[in-house]
Amino acid sequence: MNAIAPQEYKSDLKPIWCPGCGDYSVLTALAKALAELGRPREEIALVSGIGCSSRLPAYTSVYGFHGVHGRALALATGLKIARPDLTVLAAGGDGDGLSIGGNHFLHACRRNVDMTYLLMDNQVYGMTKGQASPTTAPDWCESKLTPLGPGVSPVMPLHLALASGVNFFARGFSGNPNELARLILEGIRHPGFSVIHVLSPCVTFRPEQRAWKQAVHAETVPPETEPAAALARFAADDGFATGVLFAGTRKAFMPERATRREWRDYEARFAA
Amino acid sequence: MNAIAPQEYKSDLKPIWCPGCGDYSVLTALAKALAELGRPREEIALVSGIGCSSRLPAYTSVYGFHGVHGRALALATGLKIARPDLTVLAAGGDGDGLSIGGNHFLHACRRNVDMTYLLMDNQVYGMTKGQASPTTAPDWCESKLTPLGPGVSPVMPLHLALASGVNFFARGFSGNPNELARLILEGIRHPGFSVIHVLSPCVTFRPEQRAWKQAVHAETVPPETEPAAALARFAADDGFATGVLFAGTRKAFMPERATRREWRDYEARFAA
Amino acid sequence: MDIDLSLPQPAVEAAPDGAAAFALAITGSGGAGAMRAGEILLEAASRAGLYGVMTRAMGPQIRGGEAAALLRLSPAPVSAPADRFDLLIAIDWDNFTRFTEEVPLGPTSLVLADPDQGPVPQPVADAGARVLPLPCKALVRKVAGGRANMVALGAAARLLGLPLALLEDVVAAQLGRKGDEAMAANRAALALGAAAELPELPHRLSPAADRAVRWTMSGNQATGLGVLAGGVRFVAAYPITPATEVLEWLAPALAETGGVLVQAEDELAAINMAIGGAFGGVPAMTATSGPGLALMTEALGLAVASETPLVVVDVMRGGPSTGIPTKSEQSDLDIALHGMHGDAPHLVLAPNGIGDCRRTAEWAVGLAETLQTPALVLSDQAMGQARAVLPPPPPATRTPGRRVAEPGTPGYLRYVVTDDGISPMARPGTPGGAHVADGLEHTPRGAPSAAARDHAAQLAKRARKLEGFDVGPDWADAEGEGNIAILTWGSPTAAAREAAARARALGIAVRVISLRLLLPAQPDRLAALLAGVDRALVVEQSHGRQFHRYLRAFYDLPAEVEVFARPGPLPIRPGEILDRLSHWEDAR
Amino acid sequence: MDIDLSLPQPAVEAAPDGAAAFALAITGSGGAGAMRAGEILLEAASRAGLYGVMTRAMGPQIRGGEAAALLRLSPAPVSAPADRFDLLIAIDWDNFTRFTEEVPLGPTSLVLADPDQGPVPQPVADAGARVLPLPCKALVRKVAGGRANMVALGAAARLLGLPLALLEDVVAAQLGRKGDEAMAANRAALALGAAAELPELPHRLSPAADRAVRWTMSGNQATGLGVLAGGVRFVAAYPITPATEVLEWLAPALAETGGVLVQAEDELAAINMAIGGAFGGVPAMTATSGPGLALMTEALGLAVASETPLVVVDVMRGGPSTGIPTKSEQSDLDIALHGMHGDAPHLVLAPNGIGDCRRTAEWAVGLAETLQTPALVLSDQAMGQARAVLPPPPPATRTPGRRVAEPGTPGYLRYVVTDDGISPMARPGTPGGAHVADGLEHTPRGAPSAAARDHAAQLAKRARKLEGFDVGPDWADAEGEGNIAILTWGSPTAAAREAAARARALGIAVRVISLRLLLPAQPDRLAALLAGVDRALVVEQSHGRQFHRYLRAFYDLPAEVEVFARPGPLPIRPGEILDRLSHWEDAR
Ligand SMILES: Cc1ncc(C[n+]2csc(CCOP(=O)(O)OP(=O)(O)O)c2C)c(N)n1
Ligand SMILES: Cc1ncc(C[n+]2csc(CCOP(=O)(O)OP(=O)(O)O)c2C)c(N)n1
Ligand code: SF4
Ligand code: SF4
Ligand SMILES: [Mg+2]
Ligand SMILES: [Mg+2]
Repeated sequence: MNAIAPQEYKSDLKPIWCPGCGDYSVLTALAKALAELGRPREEIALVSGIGCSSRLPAYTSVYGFHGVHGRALALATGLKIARPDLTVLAAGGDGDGLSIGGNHFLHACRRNVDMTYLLMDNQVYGMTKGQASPTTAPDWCESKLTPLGPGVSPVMPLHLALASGVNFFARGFSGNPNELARLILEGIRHPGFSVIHVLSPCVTFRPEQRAWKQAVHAETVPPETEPAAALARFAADDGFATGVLFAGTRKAFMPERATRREWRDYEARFAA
Repeated sequence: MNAIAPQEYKSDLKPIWCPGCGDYSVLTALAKALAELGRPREEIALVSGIGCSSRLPAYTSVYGFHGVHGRALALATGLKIARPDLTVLAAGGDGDGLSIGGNHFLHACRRNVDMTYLLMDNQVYGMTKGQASPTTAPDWCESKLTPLGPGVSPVMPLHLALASGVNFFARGFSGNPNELARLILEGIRHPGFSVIHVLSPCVTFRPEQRAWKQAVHAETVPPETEPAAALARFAADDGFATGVLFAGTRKAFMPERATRREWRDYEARFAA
Repeated sequence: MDIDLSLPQPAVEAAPDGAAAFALAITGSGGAGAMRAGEILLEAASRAGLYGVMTRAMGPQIRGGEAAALLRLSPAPVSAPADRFDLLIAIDWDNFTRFTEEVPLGPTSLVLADPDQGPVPQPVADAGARVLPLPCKALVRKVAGGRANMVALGAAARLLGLPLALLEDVVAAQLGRKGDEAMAANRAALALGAAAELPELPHRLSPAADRAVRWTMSGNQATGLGVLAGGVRFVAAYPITPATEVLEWLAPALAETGGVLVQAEDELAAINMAIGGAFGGVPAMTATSGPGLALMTEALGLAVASETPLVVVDVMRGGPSTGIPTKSEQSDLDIALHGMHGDAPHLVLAPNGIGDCRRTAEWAVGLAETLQTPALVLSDQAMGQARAVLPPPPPATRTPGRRVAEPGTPGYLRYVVTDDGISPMARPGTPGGAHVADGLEHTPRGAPSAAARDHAAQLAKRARKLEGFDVGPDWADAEGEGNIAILTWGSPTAAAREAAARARALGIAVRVISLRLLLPAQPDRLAALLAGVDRALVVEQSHGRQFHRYLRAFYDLPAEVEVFARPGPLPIRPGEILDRLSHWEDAR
Repeated sequence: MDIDLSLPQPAVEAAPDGAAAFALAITGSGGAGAMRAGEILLEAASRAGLYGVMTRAMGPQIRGGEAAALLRLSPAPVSAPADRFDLLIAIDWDNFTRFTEEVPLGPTSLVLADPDQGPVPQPVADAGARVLPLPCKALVRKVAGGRANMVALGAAARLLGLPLALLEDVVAAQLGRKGDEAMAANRAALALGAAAELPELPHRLSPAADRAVRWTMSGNQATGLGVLAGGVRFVAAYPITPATEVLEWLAPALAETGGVLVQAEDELAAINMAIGGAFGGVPAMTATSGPGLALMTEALGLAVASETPLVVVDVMRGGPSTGIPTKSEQSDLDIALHGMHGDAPHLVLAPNGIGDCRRTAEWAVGLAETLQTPALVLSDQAMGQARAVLPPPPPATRTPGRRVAEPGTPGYLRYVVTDDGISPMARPGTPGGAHVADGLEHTPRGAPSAAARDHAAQLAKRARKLEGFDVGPDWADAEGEGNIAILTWGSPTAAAREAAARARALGIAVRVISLRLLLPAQPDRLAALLAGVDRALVVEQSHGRQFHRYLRAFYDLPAEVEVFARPGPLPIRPGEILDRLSHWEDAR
């Protein structure tokens, strides 16, 4: 194990990201986590949607699927259920995962398939040049589509995930890639569906997010394990505590499949 | 006010519902609530998706839209924002609202448009003849699609709604149409988005739901008004407490619209 | 009662091979058991050595509501709808007028109706059918626990000449679990029906001479069997009428043959899950109907662009929008052919009968896997939910299957531009094969590219792999000779074949060409089949003439073309096609 | 340096009216300011009395990445892409090879490149263009805060004969808020460029004689103006490239004209919200691009079935799937025409130029409201994101608008079957008008019905209201005479017109027929426009020949048809069309 250098999990493509984008560090943390995990590249698959963040797979050297906007979790679910032997990850932005993809997020939390989701949150639609996302504050007025601010209360990924039955939730910050790598690895190792909520600043459309460096703080209390207790404890969460916040004990979803019959047995029944 | 009889809010179409279906009483309760409200029929609109429960509009005498599966809340949102003068309601089943329509439920809660949603929950897809819905218990084995049970932890509408920022949440039971009528009326009168979670048994595919009569119990503690407190208090909710459970104070979403300019003013700018 | 039991001599309708076919309908409100009676009769007919088909006419109610079992039985294989019903047994007339048009009657029809259930509806009376009383409810009142539908069944058996013992056996097999008492009541009720005062029918059905194996299946089950036989082991789907039975058949079958079915949260999830499964190397499919298909087109485009094989079965129902969920129509052709944005070459197939669902679905899996692109299979409610007793349907011809990349292929490029347009696909787990499947336009390696040359090369490659593939003769079924052709697809094919057989008997030479593969279009192959044809009758079940427009867009048609297009839910009947053929002939 | 400043005499390209047109490109990596330089030049040209158009060639990067501003300027209105560029100024060559094909050069082209930015890329050298050094970065190093793009701009102005003072004014207007110091640096840099050692260009642009009013707008803005002028006051949408600017223009405009724009959670919500708004009586629209349109087709079917007016603008980009978001293509025609399940008659319109977006979008609103059905408007990235200086585009011809039910209409039936197929629509709030709009098939009253007769009646009514409506002559633009016709739609129309003008100058009589209304098809009207034509050249920007197939399916075409179909991102250039016309002529 761990004979592989993190660099081996990166590809040679130059990211299209803006200089300074938080996503570079997410890539670094992911490569580090995969190197720690030590599985060969071909046994890992990374699925994404559409957005700056969703470009991630092309910059890794594992199997990847860059799908359509909002459906990364559905595609990853199918892949993992069809191929339980693979380590499956999904990644994407706050728009991809919580706006157009909100339903799949909700149902992935409930379904609890053993895979890990990197929710790369910059509180904005980066790729389409700066509109409000579901995690954007109601009074953010920089988008031409919502010049008076979106005026809608933001989604709290932690609350939404807990209410939907998530089995593992950690929060990381791209500015702290070592901690993030550790969280990703823990998420991969935890059975069932794990969400790694990554605060990953968009320096182009949300330059003020450079201040996140000051806002984040490590959670010191150990992770909650009971959903009800977690809902109660994190009800007033500020959104900047990093670390593993919840680690549940639900059994991962994986339908049994037997091979006791040939399909011809089923054919034969029609002749009865 | 209240010169109109509840019957006036019903149409003369015979419901397609099975004898004994809980939805009959939802119709009764709705008519009663509208009669109490006392607004003329033409100032009310009821929007639904597809499902047994979503047939509701045809059986009322108000303006209605029987849309496509899962999109009732989106359509209702558009209608209310375009026509703030109307009283807008939406209705539909647990499949319509939480499976295919889960994303719009989540975002309707956040957006907080002033309208009322009757979520008619029978923990099954009635119209398509009995498959598991998001509120179905993981070990319910009666559907041919999931003969070993869906195996997925059910959505708790209350938790999901609270986590998504809902502004009013009540739970009613079709077996108690008078209480239900009161809850609907309160929901309509409460500013912002109100969810009335109605336990409405499917006697055909979930005959065991006849036992809900025994399971429901009136909530005696007054409604919570702070989201965080509500999340904490209802973390271990059993799903059968009826009454108003949450009544928040967020301002309803309604974009300002001024009429200070003619569209020709905008045309003129191109000639600059 | 003083009843005239003589009957006018009907013009005997014939199955394609000329054997007599008998059409009967049993109607009654949802609770009356008309459907059950129909199912029992079909099974009994099968055991008696007959072939047959039963379709259902239903209202939207989940329970109760109007319902009719529509059967056609014959000593030879038969599946087209009858021109008119020889026999209608009405247990009651509840809401029957909602679908009278679906149960055509004429002066040669016999109607048995319970006089206690009110007067015969006007359209039935207008048809000039002979109406005789069969007081099902009154008769059965004498039998404790007896049900009116069993009286109807007894009467039907007697008229058809089916032995009562056979009926009893089938009732026991289907309803035996309800206990001995119920069974005794059923037997008594059957006997009452069989003993009722009834005319002799002018023609009886003699069982088939051959005792060949018969299968009993619905089109939806045949579709399930086809995809299973084709190798599908991953299914993700969201329930929808009338496709759900495909899934219901598959769920247990997959679970025992190493596969899995996942109920998704919606169609968007279903198809993306299926794409994920297929990317994982497991042949995958989903099944839906029009509204669900509409939600899947974005991901279908992803499957095209990322070259992921996939089968999507669309069991068509009345449209547009939610339309008529329980009734059949062929109006999803347009969306299946053209429903994706961008240039998105893909496969579209359509079974042309209940049994053919098996072959076509299996072939669809093979073609999709071979050509690494989605295959849409257009079935419909009429064949999907109909149940038939039929000869064992043939399997699909073999296809090469998925071309996979070997482990450690040097310089592996997922989207390498090849002569035949097919690029080896590396299954995750294959060392040296890691790549990113992408819905963005890409280089041969799979890196996103906006360059004109990459776009042109990949578009051409994706088109070429379909256009250049030799699909073989199964792309269409063709029969007959002559200068007139019936061009059709899907469900109306059975009616077209029967019409052609009858036309030939009248001395009109007719070809029937039924397209099984709609995309990629096969202009040269159709031209060959149409050689010598100067008149074509296009037959389809849509209002917008979708099939005709498709033919115009992709093929050169004979000089003279007539179109017989009618929307659902009325099926296209052989006699209607025959009418058009003979009028045409007369006009010459 | 010893530079030969003499230039070969170019074959002057001409705008449709014969006036000289000049094409230039400014390229540089995303941060270099090539786009800004282009915008300033366009504005300066406008002030100098010229017309022109600027398109953008961009990479997928949000910031940085390759970029080129592509301009064409002329004393007469001009909007087609040039056959080749007269002038290319390269601030740097970063990733220029990713889109070299989009900047065609030839032996008559002049290339000004910064020699410090590396060698001239091979394709540029291969084109045989005259390359001269313009050391932008070195020159500007002397100016504190000076930027290289201003040097390029100064040089371009000098070559075009635009006064430096004019450039300074425009720079001040566009960049003035950056402060005096920056402005001084800009001025100095401009002057350096203008003073550089440069050849005299063989042709200069003389400003237009007329001082007619010119508008400056992008196609996306024109679309926004059109829907606003058409009466749209409710918009719900989800951002997507390249449609977002339609929404960005509309958001503030709506907020001040009594309307509202809602950013929805996804396209499914967006279109359903719009349907809700339209049902409420407020003309509504949404705008999207291919992937979003794919997600909207289910709800489009709902709008058809429920007869709810609605406008959906699709600003097309490269497909299939996510495709090439920043580049243009005409490949969403198929899905727009046929993308709904069931028989779903609806409207499809397409602007055929930047200014025409205004008229077509406005007309789309009017037709949708009049005919109570969705209208799809197919714009594309090329016209949507291009910015043009053009004559004020004409408004749309008037339409009757929504037929509304009066309060208290006795026995009001929402879907009453009328002769013209249009049924009065009751706006919520209207007493006596309450009804349920339904996507299920329904009776005239709107009650769900599965009966064949209701289905047939409503299908026929929905088809009739479109087919029977007199759309007037604006459905297509036709010009010219002769037995050859160019049949086209959308963006390539400008190139077709220019090609036809040049062909006429060569003595080839050519008609140009550009379809603005694609559905309902107008076979009689096209037949009239094609009278006397025996050869047609179909021109479209798709790989799959979607427009040609559409024409085959819906129209009778001349005996001889040739198709010039090419996918994006390369635009169709006038010279390419001219080539085909003259080869054809030669072959006679
Ligand atoms: C169906 C569809 N709708 C819209 C888009 C346009 N689109 C691309 S990325 C994106 C949002 C990106 O935001 P996010 O997911 O937060 O990613 P980020 O760029 O911020 O990392 C949108 C709306 C699309 N590609 N497909
Ligand atoms: C897009 C689409 N997918 C699937 C369906 C089929 N369908 C109709 S109703 C329904 C579920 C109904 O369940 P629910 O919303 O709980 O309503 P209920 O019938 O139980 O009241 C489904 C899956 C459809 N009409 N449209
Ligand atoms: S736009 Fe924002 S999110 Fe996208 S690459 Fe640039 S910094 Fe990163
Ligand atoms: S199936 Fe269930 S939900 Fe539907 S009408 Fe019958 S009882 Fe009600
Ligand atoms: Mg984001
Ligand atoms: Mg339900």
